[in-house]
Amino acid sequence: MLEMLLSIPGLLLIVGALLVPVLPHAPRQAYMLALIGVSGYLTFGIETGVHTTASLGGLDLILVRAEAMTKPFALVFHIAAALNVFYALHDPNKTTSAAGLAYAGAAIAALFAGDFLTLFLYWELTAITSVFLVLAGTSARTMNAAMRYLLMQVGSGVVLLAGAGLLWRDGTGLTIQAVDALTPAGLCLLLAFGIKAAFPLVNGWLQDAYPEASVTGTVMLSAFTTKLAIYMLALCFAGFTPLIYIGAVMAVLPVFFAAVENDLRRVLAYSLNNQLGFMVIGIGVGTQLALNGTVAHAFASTIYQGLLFMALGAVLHRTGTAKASQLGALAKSMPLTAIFCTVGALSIISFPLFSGFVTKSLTLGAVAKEGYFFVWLAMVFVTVGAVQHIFVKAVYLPFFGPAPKRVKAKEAPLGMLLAMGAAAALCLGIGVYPEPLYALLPYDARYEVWKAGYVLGELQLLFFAGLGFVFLSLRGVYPTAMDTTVLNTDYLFRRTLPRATMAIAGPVLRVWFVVLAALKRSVLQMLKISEQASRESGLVSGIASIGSAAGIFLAMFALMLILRQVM
Amino acid sequence: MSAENLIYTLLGLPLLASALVLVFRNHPNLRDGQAVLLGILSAGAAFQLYLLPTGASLTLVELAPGLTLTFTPEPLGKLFALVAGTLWPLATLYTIGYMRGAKEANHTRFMFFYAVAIHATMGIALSGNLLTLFVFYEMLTFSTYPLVTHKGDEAALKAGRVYLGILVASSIVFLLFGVIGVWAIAGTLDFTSGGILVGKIDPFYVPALLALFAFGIGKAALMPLHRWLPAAMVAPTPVSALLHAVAVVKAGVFTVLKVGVYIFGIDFLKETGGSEWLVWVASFSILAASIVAMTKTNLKARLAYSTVSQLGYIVMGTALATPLAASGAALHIAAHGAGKITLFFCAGAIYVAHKRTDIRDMNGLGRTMPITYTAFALAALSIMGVPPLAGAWSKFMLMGGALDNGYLVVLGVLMVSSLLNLVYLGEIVVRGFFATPKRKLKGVQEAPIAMLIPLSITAFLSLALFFAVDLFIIDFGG
Amino acid sequence: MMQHLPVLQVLLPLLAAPFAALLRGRDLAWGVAFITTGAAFLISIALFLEQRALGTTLVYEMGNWAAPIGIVYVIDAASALVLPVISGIGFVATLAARQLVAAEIDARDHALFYAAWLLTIAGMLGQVTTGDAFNIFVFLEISSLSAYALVAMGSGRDRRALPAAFNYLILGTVGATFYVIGLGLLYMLTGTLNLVDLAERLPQVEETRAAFTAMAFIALGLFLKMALFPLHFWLVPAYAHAPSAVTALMASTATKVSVYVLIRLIFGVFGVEFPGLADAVGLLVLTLGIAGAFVGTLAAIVETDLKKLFAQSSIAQLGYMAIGIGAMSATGLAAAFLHLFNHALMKGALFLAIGMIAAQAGRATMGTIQGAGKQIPITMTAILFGGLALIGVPLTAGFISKLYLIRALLEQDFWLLAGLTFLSSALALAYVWKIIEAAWLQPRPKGAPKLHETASQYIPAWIMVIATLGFGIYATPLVQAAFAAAHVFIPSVAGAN
Amino acid sequence: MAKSKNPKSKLTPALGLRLLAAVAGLLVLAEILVHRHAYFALEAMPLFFAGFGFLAFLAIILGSRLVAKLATRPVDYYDTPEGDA
Repeated sequence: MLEMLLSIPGLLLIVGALLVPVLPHAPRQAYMLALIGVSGYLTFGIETGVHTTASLGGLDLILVRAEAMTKPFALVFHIAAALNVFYALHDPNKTTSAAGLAYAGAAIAALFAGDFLTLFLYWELTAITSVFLVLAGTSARTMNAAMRYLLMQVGSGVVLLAGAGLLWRDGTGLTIQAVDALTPAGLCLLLAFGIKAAFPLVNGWLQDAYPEASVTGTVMLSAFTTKLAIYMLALCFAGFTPLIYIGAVMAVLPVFFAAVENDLRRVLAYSLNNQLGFMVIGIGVGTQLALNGTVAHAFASTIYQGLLFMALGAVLHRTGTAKASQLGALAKSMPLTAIFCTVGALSIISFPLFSGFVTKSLTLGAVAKEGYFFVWLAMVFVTVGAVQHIFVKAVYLPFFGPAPKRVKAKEAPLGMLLAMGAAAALCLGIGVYPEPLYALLPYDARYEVWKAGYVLGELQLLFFAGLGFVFLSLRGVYPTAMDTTVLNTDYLFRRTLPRATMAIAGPVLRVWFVVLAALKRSVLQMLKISEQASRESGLVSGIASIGSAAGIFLAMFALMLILRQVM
Repeated sequence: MSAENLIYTLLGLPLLASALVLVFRNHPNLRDGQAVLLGILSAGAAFQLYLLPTGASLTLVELAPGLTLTFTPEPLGKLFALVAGTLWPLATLYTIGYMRGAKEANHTRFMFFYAVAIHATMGIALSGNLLTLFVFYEMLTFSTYPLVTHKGDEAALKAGRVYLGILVASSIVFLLFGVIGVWAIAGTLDFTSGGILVGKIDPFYVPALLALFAFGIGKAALMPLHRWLPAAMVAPTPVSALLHAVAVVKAGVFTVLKVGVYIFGIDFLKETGGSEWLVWVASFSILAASIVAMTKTNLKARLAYSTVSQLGYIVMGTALATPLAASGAALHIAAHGAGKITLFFCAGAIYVAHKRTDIRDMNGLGRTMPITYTAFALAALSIMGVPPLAGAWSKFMLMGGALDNGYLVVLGVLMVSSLLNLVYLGEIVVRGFFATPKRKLKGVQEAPIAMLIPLSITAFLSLALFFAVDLFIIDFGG
Repeated sequence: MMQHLPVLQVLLPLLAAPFAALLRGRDLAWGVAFITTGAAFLISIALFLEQRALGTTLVYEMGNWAAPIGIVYVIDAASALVLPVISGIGFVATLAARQLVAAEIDARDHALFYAAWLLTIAGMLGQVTTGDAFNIFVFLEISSLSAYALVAMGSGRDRRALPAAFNYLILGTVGATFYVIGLGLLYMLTGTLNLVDLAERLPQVEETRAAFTAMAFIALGLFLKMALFPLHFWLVPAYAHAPSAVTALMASTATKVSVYVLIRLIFGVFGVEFPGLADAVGLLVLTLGIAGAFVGTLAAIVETDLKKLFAQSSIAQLGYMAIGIGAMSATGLAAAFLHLFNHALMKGALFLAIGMIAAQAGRATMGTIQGAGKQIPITMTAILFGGLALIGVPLTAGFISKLYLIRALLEQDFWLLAGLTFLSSALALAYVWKIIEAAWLQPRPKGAPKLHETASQYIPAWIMVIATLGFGIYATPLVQAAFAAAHVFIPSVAGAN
Repeated sequence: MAKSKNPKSKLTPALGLRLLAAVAGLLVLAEILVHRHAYFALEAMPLFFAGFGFLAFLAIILGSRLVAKLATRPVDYYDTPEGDA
């Protein structure tokens, strides 16, 4: 039992999470950190290959199998899990802690799943554990948002299961490996991963649910689910060209939505979406360099995206709001947070010497190398978008911009600062010295980012984008954010689906009731007829006269003769 | 014990229990205690029988040449006997807690018919031919009627009418005709591996004959013959739990499955395509019942419609006519049994502890009743088919069966159904744990321990069944 | 002694009748009837067992005159099966009659009542045993005439008994006349009235129109006597207004004897191969049978008077026997025999139980029994079981007959007909349910008279109930006997049981 | 998007503005010294990144107005009676 617990990465965290709710606060945090430490230690030692198998229900399952790509993901998941513990030091919520730990465990275990059924198990487990994080939110809409979130997540799992079933029927087996996307099985798997990776049209849940979660919950959410989906896409669909365009769309579209959004955590959710788009593009390109780019980007973005969520979470925690329209000049009261947040923003806009720069450039380079001009252009465009909605809107204005009204805030709690500090250090560290990260990458393909021309281009892009902002704000046309509901693809099942269901169910029910009524009427009618007929004066049971009896006799006699002749 | 003796034991223990209930009617503790004790014995006997090799047979009487009352435990029947036998003592224990907690009257009568109903269920499970099955099927209907109308008020009697009316009418009008028809065609009614109709009936008539069974077995609650099931929810919760989540409805789908496997034969159904129409009817039943369930705010009504939907799975397993789907359907009898009884146990616990029946009034109750709600959540996940809970396996196997036959649409139906389950069951859990209650609830207020123990055990069974699945997969060949 | 049993079977009640008429004390008359019917029942059992043991036809030659000159009494597998039904019902009905008659009939008429009672039974037994076609007519008239009188005796309580009896008399006579006309034609053609002789000589003239006409007349006459739809209209009023004891006796036996005679003449004399038989009679009987089954059942569903309700149900049940006959096969005949037997049991149980209620309350309607389930549970349970048997629920006798009836139809690939037959029988659920609901699910209305039951009141009904259940649970010997009876008329095919 | 009357330079303090402009100017000048390796012809154009960054920013704001017009609804849009999923 214990051996099994230790041999399956992540299981330790999942099972260990069961103890979390019963521990008092301080030991609990230590206990969680210890678990993560042990798990990380055990996991990091796992070499590529199949390690643990099992047989259940007549199926051969591969419980543990590592790929070249597994290690970086496993590492960053552990890092994120540990950072989350620090970040939540102030938060005594047992449910969030336990769910977060199990969620991380499930995501880690899923990385090592060797077959689709095992994956399905953890896939659903991430869905169910993570919904607790959404539910930890306090707004009035939290519950409904959580249900919608869960529906999409479990829905993704169900589609995954269908894909697995189709693979099994085709005789290809359940092992996770490259899949032909243009088969029913492939399409199902693509959709399943696509939902969790927030592909266009199925991205609504992300912007819908993440900002509804609690301060700590959102941070935990941002790390695992989407990266797990990216990992699976990379394993199964590397080089599937349409992904490039899917990725481009999912990178570009959120830029505009983020520009209108007032809730800064939602802005971050959009930005998460376009970061994922970059990774999907990399998978679609599918060269070794592109895949390296995807993995590296996933690694770095998990950290800087987490950092941004942490920083704005800290703002929310201290000020009670994360609305752009209500924030400003926070750098005075929360200087450390402001610094860390700026590091995160510089990372995400891929400012040289920050992590985003050294990772995103790999993908960008791969795309350029393969000659996808418009995709490349889109990626550059999205970088400008990030300047707009992250650097300017989510970091510069709240922390350094004018205060719309007097905002009084204290610096973030120590745990948060520790977590943010560590994350910021990692961002900077990777940006300055990316070699260890590069060494972790699955392939040997390299891309030289430190070329003066390249750095110059990047700097020009960023600074002139900044000038764009200056230009607009001087002209007074830089838009002020306002509270609105921005329609997203969740409209499909918040509005379209119920309407469609009613449109179908209504007529069906009406027809059914008409049929029922008709049946009832005809039965009553029949009973009425038989009642009339069987009265004493009725047709069939009355005391017939002798004459009518004779008539019947004759008729029957004739009938017999006729039958004799005819038949 | 030999298999024959085990059959006698399994059939006899509930009868003995019912007799002792009458004997000890003035000693409540003795009366209830003996039922639990005999229930535990029956669980043991059922398990022992389950492990014995198949082949024993016990004939009571020969009605007419070739027409007997016979008990022949085969794997499927043994599984059902095991499900009923295991859940009986738990349900009895729960009943004691409920009846005392909710202060229901006529406890003795209730316990008496409860045990008789179990006897009938055992008879159905172990029956060796259709006639025996039919006899116990009817017996089950009549013995549960007093339980459904236990409250004796206007509403209960009205529901009782619907209950008895649909179940009796469907069985007399369709099922009995099917039974006689099969006998007239095949000359026997014995459950035989591979079916008894092969080569004896014009394939043209197979769909119609199957329809006689599918709609004749009203207990399977295939839409539109499902109305009795929600109606029966007026009964006290232990009745809903054991009988309408497990024994009665499972007897229905068990019969459908058994008829499909041992009367028609899987291969024969597949060859003739006689069950194709049933695939669509079952699909409709699965989805429509789920949608109706979403509109119900009474907890038991919602669970009832959920049962209707889940029964569709088992009928679907029969209709798909592949060994894998049939195995999945058989497994679902056990998996859904454990899950649904837990849900009903929880519904009863909520009622006893807080007198609430409307889901909208259950905000925040989960924090007050953590054990109950955790059990509920586990069971709900099992019903949804989420691993590592029992429901996942049966759903996998049904999906596999659908794929075997190329019914991609069925795959879709099963998927959508999972999501619908999530919506209407998930809401209850989420409300329980996370919504703010209208009135402040103070501290932990769980139901009596006699109710908590059974519901914890059944919830645990849902989990354990996932890992012990290999023991419960019945191989239907092919 | 043993070899005289066939004739004793008939003679005993026949001779006891005038004896009973002469006795003045009402208990004495009943005693004679009781002992006589008891003896007749024992004789019929003995005959049945002997016939089954020997497997051959027992022939009793009156005065040792051999057929065709003399009159013979014939006990074959068919008559051996029907005799115990009549004598058995007669016996149990007599047992019940003591109370019923005391309640419903003026004490001065009791002796005459029992005389007519015994004559009816004797007449019916005679029709079954005799081997002579004209003799059948004689016994038919004996039983019918006494039956008219018995029905009319209901007038003391219910004036409508008189027109019912009159109607019954006229129509019954018309039926008998048809029968005797057919017989005359046959005698003209063949010069004999002995059944065996007739069967031997008919093939020579079977192509003639006269032979067919003879058959048509005989069949029509017997259709009326067996109350086949649409010639059933005499039955409901006659049964409904007759004294309860009479209803119980007649409903279980009178029409059954006619079914038996029909089978004996059509299949035993003309034979299945008779030209036009399958078309003219078979098809007609099938159609009318199924029509009757529906009409009777539907009428029963809407009926509120229990006697009428079950009289209507009888029309449906006779429809099933007709369907068995119409199937023109050994299984069909066996099903008809089975149902003849079983229906007698269940209707006996029902009418005896209802009679007890009617005797107390004056009438037995849905209103009378409303909420009665708690007051007279044993009697109502008897009605419940009788009803279940009518529906054909397994473990009751009705199931067995339904089983073979459907099988007979499916053997001939009459799927639709089988479905309709089954549907109509399942519809019986509606009227049985109506009774269950009234008796058990509704409260006793305020001010309704209190009903009571004693062992002597419900024992006769329960004897029949137990028989119904017994022959439902262990029917193998009965099924074998029924097939033996059927094979008298349609020889066994290899492989059929 | 209501235009506020007096935000003009409020969003960007004067010092920061000057700094930004200075760095931007330096970056333009650096273009003369540094050779930029390009994969695409357009990319090779002088000051491509500078121009693209500036214009893209304007385009995003422009595009966001379109989004604001088409896809925004009142805050309580989903809470109106038609109900949630």
